[in-house]
Amino acid sequence: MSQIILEVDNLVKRFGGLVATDHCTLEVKAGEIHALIGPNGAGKTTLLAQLSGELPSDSGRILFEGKDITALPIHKRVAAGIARSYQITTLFPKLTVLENLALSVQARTGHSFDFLGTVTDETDLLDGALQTAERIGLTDVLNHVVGTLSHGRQRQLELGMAIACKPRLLLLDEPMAGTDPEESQRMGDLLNTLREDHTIVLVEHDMDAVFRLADRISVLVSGRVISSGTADQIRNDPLVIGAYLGDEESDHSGA
Amino acid sequence: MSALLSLENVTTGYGPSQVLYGMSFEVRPGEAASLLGRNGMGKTTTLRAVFGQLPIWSGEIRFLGERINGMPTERIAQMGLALVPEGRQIFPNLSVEENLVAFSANRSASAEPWTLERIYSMFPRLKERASNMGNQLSGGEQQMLAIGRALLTNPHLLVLDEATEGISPLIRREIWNVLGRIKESGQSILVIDKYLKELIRVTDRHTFIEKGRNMWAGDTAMLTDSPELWERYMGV
Amino acid sequence: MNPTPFNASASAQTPFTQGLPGPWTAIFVAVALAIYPLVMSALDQAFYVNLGSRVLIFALAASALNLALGYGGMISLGHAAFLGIGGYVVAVLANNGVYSAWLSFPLAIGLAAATALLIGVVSLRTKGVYFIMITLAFAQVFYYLAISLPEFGGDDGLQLARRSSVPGLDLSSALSFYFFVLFTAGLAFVLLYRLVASRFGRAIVAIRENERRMAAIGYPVFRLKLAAFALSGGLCGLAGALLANASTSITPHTLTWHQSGLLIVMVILGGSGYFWGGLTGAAVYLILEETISDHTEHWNLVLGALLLFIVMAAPNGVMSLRQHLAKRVGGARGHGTAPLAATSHEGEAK
Amino acid sequence: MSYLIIEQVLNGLQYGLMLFLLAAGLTLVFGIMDLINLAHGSLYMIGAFLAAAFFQAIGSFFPALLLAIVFTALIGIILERLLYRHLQRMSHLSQVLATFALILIANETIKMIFGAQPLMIGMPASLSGAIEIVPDELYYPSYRLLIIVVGLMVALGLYLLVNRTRIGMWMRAGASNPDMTAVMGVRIKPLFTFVFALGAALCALAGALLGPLLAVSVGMGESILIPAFEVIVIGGIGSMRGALVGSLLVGMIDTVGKLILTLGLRTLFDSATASTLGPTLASMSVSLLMVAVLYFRPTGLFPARG
Repeated sequence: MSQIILEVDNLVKRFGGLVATDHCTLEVKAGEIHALIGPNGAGKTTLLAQLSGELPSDSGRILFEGKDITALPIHKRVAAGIARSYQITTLFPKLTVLENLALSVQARTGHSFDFLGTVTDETDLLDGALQTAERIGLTDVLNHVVGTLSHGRQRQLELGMAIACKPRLLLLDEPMAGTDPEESQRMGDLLNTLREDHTIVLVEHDMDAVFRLADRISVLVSGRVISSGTADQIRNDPLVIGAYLGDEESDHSGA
Repeated sequence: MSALLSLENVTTGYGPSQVLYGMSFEVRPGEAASLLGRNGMGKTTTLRAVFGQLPIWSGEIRFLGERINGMPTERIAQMGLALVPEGRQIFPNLSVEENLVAFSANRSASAEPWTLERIYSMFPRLKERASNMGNQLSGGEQQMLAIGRALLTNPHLLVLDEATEGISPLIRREIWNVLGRIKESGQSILVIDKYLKELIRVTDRHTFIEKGRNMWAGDTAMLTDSPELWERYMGV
Repeated sequence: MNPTPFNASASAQTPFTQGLPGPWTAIFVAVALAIYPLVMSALDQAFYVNLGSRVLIFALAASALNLALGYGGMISLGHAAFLGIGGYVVAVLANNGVYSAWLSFPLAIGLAAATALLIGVVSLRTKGVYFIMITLAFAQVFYYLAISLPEFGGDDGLQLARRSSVPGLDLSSALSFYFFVLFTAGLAFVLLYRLVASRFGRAIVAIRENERRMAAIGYPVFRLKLAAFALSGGLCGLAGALLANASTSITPHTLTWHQSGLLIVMVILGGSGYFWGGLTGAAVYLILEETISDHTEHWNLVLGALLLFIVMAAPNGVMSLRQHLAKRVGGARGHGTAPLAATSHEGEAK
Repeated sequence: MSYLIIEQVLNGLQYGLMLFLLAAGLTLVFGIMDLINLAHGSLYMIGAFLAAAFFQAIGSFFPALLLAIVFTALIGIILERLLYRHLQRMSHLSQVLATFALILIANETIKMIFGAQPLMIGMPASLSGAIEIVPDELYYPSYRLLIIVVGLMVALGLYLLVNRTRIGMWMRAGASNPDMTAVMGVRIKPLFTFVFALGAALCALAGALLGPLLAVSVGMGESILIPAFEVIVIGGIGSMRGALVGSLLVGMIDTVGKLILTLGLRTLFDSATASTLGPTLASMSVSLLMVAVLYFRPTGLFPARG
């Protein structure tokens, strides 16, 4: 039916003796929200870093829209249409919201080696930044310095930084991390509105959010995908229950 | 007997911005207390104030009956207050065993102190990895190590800040079970967490905080009887 | 709210907008620098004209370093190498009978920039303390080269029989040399202004603020830093070429890490990451040195004490010295220890 | 010829171990307090001058050495209390500037007190002879052997201190996370003071031991500072093992390299040129070694921080 946008084929990453990603194989379909769950230390963050290009892979391949991107540096992957967000908010705290977003837009439109043009009169950056601000609901704080915003709002901007790159594939590392239930709900709604334009790979610990949002889920254990499928399939997969969820259904409570 | 730790009308904040607007609560000997509230309401700031990492603007903090406002962090710790911090903060360049023994002491002069053997028997995983460096552990193992490290100082009061944040459900349950056992051994505990359902299985008394103030306090029975409180202070 | 994010008049001063001069300031500075030597000449004070030339030369060198250190956050303890390379190019050419500035200056800039490019390729792979140390080590290599090769005159360095020749201009007089320096440095300042106000400049500052995020949103971080480092080295090479002309000599002392340290001192004195930082710092440093050396032979003691005071008086590190002073002078509120005191920026707007 | 090389290897060992005394303190202060101390060489200079002054006053080497160590450690403690404690939380740039300022102040002060002329320290008479290593072929000065023995003992002691004692664990814990170390109940400030005093004492030991071999002069700190920095960068900042390996590597390259380069260059140049070129090229190759190490391992040979 829908086409495969990202294909991970036998990917490996070793840290010394530790195999963090162990011949991992994964397919993500265009247009879906694909959640990546697994116990701590299963290698989710490592896999995400390999997909975004921050960590080189030892062997295996990553295909994006049919092209082999395994060896591409980060900035070329962003140009190809992949952007990521971080679990720990990674912004420019001294800059304003608009300046933060404009940086993302500038990366996409190029010209960063344009040494001599001044930026004061460039409306393309501004338009792109404003557009993104509107999508993530930060229009009321455009000129606020980011460091003064609440944690929840910084999480929104964290997402916005990736969206402003206009990627076709978004890699989100625990967008709900450290948010309270209300903020978490708002973030979930926001992710829902993004599915029209982006394919999303979502790493998340908040099981409620995962089961609510994800079209398909892959379970990662010890650097390998042990199961992929819809929320119902995953819930009932004995392999997954043993390795991760536990046998008590009530567990995905809390947040 | 009087309270182990008590806060009375504590106000503090960071630079010019105030976070706590009069926090009061107490932990009694032998009990497991909890501090509940949404993000940004001042839970971690309260802990920082207790551990002497923030200057207190007004109010009073007492530990073992002694006023500890303005005391340096290490003296408060030496009196027998131990922390399992948010983010675990394992020393990456010490081995697992060194992380445990480097700070071991009997600060509460316990007749039946926590020893390396007891910690290892509670967390066999740590024994297997005794010679690994702290940064070679998984998140769950680091959490166990952080708990063991704090217990080995034999504190009067063990404080756990978001001890199950970012831990997979299975390990989370294991940690709650261990906390239950620690409490049964007579150790006083103060827990900060947002996983309410699991938390109330272990703890006896609860304080909700909102906007830097304590808003409600009561025991577990009172809390389970009033679900509207959950809605109001936790948004669940 | 009307968003005007990239103007200095926007609600908050952010690292993108701080320290960028308005047109009137620039014109005022240019006019003042042009009038200064005329006044001094009229008063028959050639010494002060020469001092002015030296200030401008070191202003250029410090501003070049400011691009890498202040804007780019690359703490280089090896910029003396580029200064020295520029100077030695001019001196070696002169000793071989080549005096044409048209030849020696571009070569000085080019060689310094190329060296900076090479050093950058290696050292920008490292971070923090390691970067500081590796730039220092590279500079030492050039220092050892200069003192050991007979072609470079060893410990004594090289003498120039006369200054470089520029068609239609006689650089031998203090006044004409001053204007030559002013013109050259002025061009460099215009270039630097365009650099820091461009998309490139914003990218460099943003990399300083958060390198990881810049990579994640698609910037070729390494190449951008390398470009800034090479440009910085090239401009420092130009300063070196001028410096060799100013004193008609070059010694290995120009290549010492002491000299690299002094360049950093100038940047910090003037304001790291501020456009006029290099100029202010060089002026303050050289004028202080001249005045104090007149009274005591222990100038270094005074300088050391002054530096210590400055570092200690700026509680959030020297980067904030400017804001700190601005607040003190503005009579604004006493300093809190707020790590995120970003809300109190109104007081700084003009 | 081969004895000449053995002698130079011993000299390299001796120079390397003296570098280690400096590098050990530097790497501890660097690694544990996260502090760049450009003025570390100044403590070495101060130690040497104090040893010379005490030697002139009492005329006996070992008591002078001991006094110099004690007083330099005291100066270290005072500096740590007054200055470094505050610098520690500041940026690397501030640290570079402040310790650069300290160098200027120290040099100028020493010049004011002792004048610009180099001082001499007499060698203890009992050690002024040479020891026969290979009968009739190879003699080596006993004083230099003493330096080698002391260096090796200090290296062993430091290794045990850092890796086998509780204080060592605290030092490493404090290096990675001082706040958490305090929360665990460790008095972190006295610990840092101790580390700093230890570093200063090692500086003084090196300065005083080298006094009889070198001229004690202003600026001697800076000339040894750069190789000491190169050592800890090559070895990996904060790593005691790295400091030892780096020191020996740098000591050997500098000393043996000098000999080989000078001999090699004689085949190309006249001997005067070769003897000036050889030593500088050897110094240069140390810098280049550091560059090469950092190119392949950007955090040094034995990175300490996980």
